[in-house]
Amino acid sequence: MFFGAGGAAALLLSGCADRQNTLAPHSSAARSITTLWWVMFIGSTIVVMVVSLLVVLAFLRRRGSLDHVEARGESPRARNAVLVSGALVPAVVLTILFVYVLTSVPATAEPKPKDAKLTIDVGGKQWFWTVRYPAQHVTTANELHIPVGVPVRVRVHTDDVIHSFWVPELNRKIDMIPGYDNSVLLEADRAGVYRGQCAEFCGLQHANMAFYVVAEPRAAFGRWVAREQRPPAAGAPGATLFTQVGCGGCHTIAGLSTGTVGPDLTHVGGRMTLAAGTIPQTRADLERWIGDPQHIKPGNKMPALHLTGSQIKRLAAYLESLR
Amino acid sequence: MSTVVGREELERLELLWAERSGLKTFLTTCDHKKIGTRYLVTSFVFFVAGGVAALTMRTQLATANGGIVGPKVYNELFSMHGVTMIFFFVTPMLNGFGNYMVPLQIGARDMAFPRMNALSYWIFLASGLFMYSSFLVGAAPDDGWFNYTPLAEHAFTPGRNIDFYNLGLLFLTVSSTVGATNFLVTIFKLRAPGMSLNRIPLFCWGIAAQSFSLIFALPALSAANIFLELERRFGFHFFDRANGGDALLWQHLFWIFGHPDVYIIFLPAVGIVSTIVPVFARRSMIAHDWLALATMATAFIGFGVWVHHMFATGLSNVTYAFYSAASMVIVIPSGVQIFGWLATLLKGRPVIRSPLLYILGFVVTFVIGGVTGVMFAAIPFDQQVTDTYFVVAHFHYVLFGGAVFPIFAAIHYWYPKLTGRMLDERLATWSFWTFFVGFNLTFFPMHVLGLLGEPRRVYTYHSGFGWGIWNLISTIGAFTLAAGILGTVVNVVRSRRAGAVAGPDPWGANTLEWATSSPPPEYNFPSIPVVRSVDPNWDVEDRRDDIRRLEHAELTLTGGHETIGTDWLDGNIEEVHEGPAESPWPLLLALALSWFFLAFLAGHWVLAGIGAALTAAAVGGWQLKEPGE
Amino acid sequence: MSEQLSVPVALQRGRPLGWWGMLMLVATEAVLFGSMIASYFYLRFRTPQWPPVGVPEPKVLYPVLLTVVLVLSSLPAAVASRSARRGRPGQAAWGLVATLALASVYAAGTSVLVVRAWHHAGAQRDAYDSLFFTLQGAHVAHVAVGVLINLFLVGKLSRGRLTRYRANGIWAMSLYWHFVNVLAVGVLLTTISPAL
Amino acid sequence: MTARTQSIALWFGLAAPPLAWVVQLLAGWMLDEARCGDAGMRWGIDDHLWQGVISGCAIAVATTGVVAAGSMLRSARDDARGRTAFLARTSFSAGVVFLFLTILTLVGVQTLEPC
Repeated sequence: MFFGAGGAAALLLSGCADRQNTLAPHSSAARSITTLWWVMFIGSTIVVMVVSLLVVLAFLRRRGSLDHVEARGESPRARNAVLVSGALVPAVVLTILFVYVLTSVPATAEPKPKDAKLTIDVGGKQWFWTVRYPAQHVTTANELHIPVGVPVRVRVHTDDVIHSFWVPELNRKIDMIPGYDNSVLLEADRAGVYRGQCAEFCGLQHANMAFYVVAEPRAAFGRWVAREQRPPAAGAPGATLFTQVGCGGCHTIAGLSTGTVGPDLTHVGGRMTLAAGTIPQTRADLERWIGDPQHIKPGNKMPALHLTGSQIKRLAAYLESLR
Repeated sequence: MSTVVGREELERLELLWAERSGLKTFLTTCDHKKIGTRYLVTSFVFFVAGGVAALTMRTQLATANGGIVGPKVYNELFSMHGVTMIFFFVTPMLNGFGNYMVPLQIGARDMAFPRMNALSYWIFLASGLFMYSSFLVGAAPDDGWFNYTPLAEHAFTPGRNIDFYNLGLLFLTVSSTVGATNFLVTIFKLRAPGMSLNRIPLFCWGIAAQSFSLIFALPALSAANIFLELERRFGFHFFDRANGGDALLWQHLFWIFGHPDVYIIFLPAVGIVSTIVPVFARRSMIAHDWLALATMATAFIGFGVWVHHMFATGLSNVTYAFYSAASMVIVIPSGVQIFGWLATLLKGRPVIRSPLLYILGFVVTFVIGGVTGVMFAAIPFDQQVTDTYFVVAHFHYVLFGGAVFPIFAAIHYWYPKLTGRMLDERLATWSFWTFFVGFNLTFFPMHVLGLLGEPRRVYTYHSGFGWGIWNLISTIGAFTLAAGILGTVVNVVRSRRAGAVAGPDPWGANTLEWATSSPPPEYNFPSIPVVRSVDPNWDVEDRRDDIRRLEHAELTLTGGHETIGTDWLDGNIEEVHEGPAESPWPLLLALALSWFFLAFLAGHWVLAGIGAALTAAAVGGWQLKEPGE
Repeated sequence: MSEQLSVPVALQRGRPLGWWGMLMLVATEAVLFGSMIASYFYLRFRTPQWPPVGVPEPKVLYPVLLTVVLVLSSLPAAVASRSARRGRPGQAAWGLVATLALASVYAAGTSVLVVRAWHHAGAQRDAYDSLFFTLQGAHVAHVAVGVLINLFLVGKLSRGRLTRYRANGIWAMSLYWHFVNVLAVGVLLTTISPAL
Repeated sequence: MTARTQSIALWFGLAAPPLAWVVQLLAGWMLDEARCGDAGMRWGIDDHLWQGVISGCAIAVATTGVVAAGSMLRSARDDARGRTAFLARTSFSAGVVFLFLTILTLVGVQTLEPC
């Protein structure tokens, strides 16, 4: 009875607030998992109902007394009923479920290089994501753009501990383990923004290690790639301050600095969020972040540089200009 | 005891076995009943500690962007919540019931190795304090209870946190292994005459299956802990990819222990359910033989399913097929057990009392946990919802539902035997319903949170995902659950004096512990009972024979701390075993080991060497006093 | 079927409880070493070059000879156990001393080999070395514990009578000893496997 | 069946099916791990064939175990305390479950693709 109520609530929710909702699939792979879920959910509800009914029946039986023993020894008929209902029926049901599961595994299996038109390398670092498009020579962070309806092979690796790349609405999660080149297929069947989050505990800021997958029509994707390939204008006002204050030691901006401790900032202005989905892309948040990153994301590797108000404002303006 | 011979035998037994109360006896006793009670009390204290950690986390997560504790403290809280509940509460609590009840249920006077029994307790206490002392130095384990590498390596967790974890678990493993050995030898060698294999009580089958799993699962954890400690402290390489190691080696070694461990937690609880159901159904257990088989089969298959914890690591699908099939088939033994209990209740005349309430709550809760367990055997669905709150919901339904419900049933069922007093039924019923509602309010919403994509082990979350409402309900549920538990604690404390006098057999039960007084004397049975069925206490004429045997001084074993040894298959008498009464060596050995582990943790190798020498000396001292023959 | 239970029936002696307890310890240690040896082969399958480049093949001759010596020590251990059970303290003592001697030879020889290998290149270089030293170190530790138990039993025998309790002790020790020897063969085959 | 062969049949019936499954699991997993690992040993024999051989043997051994336990079901009525009948019943039931498990594993392993 509890299960039914919960299920109904989940149904209700599959419609709205579908930010990371496994019940609102937007790809064939995610749909096959959601279908598998609903099949198993219905079967489970039946089993729970049957057992709950039997428990209620036990409640309603005529009560015995503690000083009288009803019956001793085995009751062969009841024992056979137990073996049939407890072993035979589950065995049959499980065999059917197992075969159904086996047929649904290929839909979410790791893609072969040949069956994807676009490959993206996503790297996990303690507590953000490096994103590289090898064929297009594009390097960015915390955001993936993919063309709608095109099978994209996301190759994952980690530069430190185990993370897990997971976009609930597009496909299953895949762990990023040192020495294993795992990959997962993303193929969004309609344009939209899909949020993903690290799903393997990876330390202090595991909770703030999110990323976005922007599925857009082919033309828009092409424009995005072109924009990402264009190096930023040299000699912009904040650039010297950027290197002078030491940001260049950790961050890469094409043509200006080559630091790799932090994410690539070449086109940080064009990203939807900052600090791996922790804060939105607004001037105020960017200034707050540059001023005291440890307050927003305690334990992350970016120190507070004790800059003056004006330095922070000039840096923020410069970074926002890097579209 | 009308006859003179009977009274003399009792006085002689009293003289041989009675223990004065006092500090000396407290520190040196090897009586399985005193040690069992201590296990129960100490592990309940750890339960409260783990519960406080849980309530803090639930309060933090009640709303989005909760800021009560920072990430460092939160990571320590959830790691220690897991370690405490699994290693220091549920297994020791079930061992506490096992320690107290196994010798009584098989008609023995004590465990096979009484001093090792005391050693198990002292090392359990010492390792618990060792692990919790990490909080004092602000370095509690903070990489989760399964502590994956490379995060757990020195490079990413440089403090002493994980050394506390490794050494604390190695320390506790000594206690668990010694305890498991003790249980197995006791159950298979010290049964009452006539108790052949098919007449072993189902609770003892649960403890035997648990001990079998402990013996064969713990060493995998010890190997992992030894490797990780060598890697962290001395620069060895086992898990780091750059030097020929492999991060998944830790996951394999850990989960080869990890999954059998969850059956180690579940099987004695199943034994408790199989003990309580026949008593309150007023009928022998239906399909008793198959329930005993189901307990052992669950333990055995439990060793072949561990990779279902690693479905998302990108291994070969053929490998996953092996473990997915085994994870599906392990449902069959549980299915037989559930329908066995239900059939027994439906064929009998149930008497609804507080122990049975918790059992019925267990059945409903465990079935929900069981069906979600089957879902995790389905590879693609597991890859979608593993490491989310859906798995948190699942394992609380099968571990809290599967073990803590039976533990509370056992508290209500065996309290009269331990204290001689009855618990207050009205308060117990109120506590149960608060407990049951609180449990479901806490953990059922987590299914929805998992489906809505909330990863586990996040110290905070943003608003806008639809997670807020379910987290709030879960937190309210957590406090309701705590209230239910508090109700039972009040009941237990108050009934020590206020409870009605229970007498030897308030429930009219079928197992041997109800054939002696409550609480039983140190020698348990005036004369060793002779068993001729699987429900010995319902064989009234046999129990009268026991009294007649006492009056003829047969099987009263008044030659010392003696108990009967029988062959493991048919229960024919083999020999009389002489056991030690009191001994200081268990405590001294535990202290020596504590010295060794603390020195090792602190890195004082010379002190650690001395500790090792002291341990060897204590083992030597253990053997000095030999039973005169 | 009323079974007639003669009480107390003639006591047939099964194995002592201590022997069953030792069997459990042997099972636990077997799984511990099994896990370590499985880890050795697991990592070996995962790396193409085993042993890694620049690491010499493991020496075979001396380890094999030493293991043969240790395996031979099972004979006097068995003799000690049987004669202890038959109540002949003299033979039991000699059996224990012979076991002790052979074990000491093995322990000394292996320790020298391990220490020399350590100086050559420590365990910190690669997983291959780490596994080698962990396996060898753990096994030599188990042999040392066996030697200590032996010394303790010989000390007891020399001072007092051969009571049934002490006979059981020797019986349980011989079980542990046979296990340590089986372990020696397992560890040997694992550590020299790259050279086979 | 003499008492001696009865006892052998009983213990074989109890031990064979579980051990057959353990061997199937370990051998099959090691084969797959070796084949997919970096040091993937290529023997040139198709994997489904090797897995089929391993699983086939396991199923055969498990079946003989179930038959042995089954043969003991009827003839184990005589002992007073019912211990032998208990062992026969439980060995047979366990054997059937483990046989089912080895078959299910074979189905799974043959259906899915390695690496």
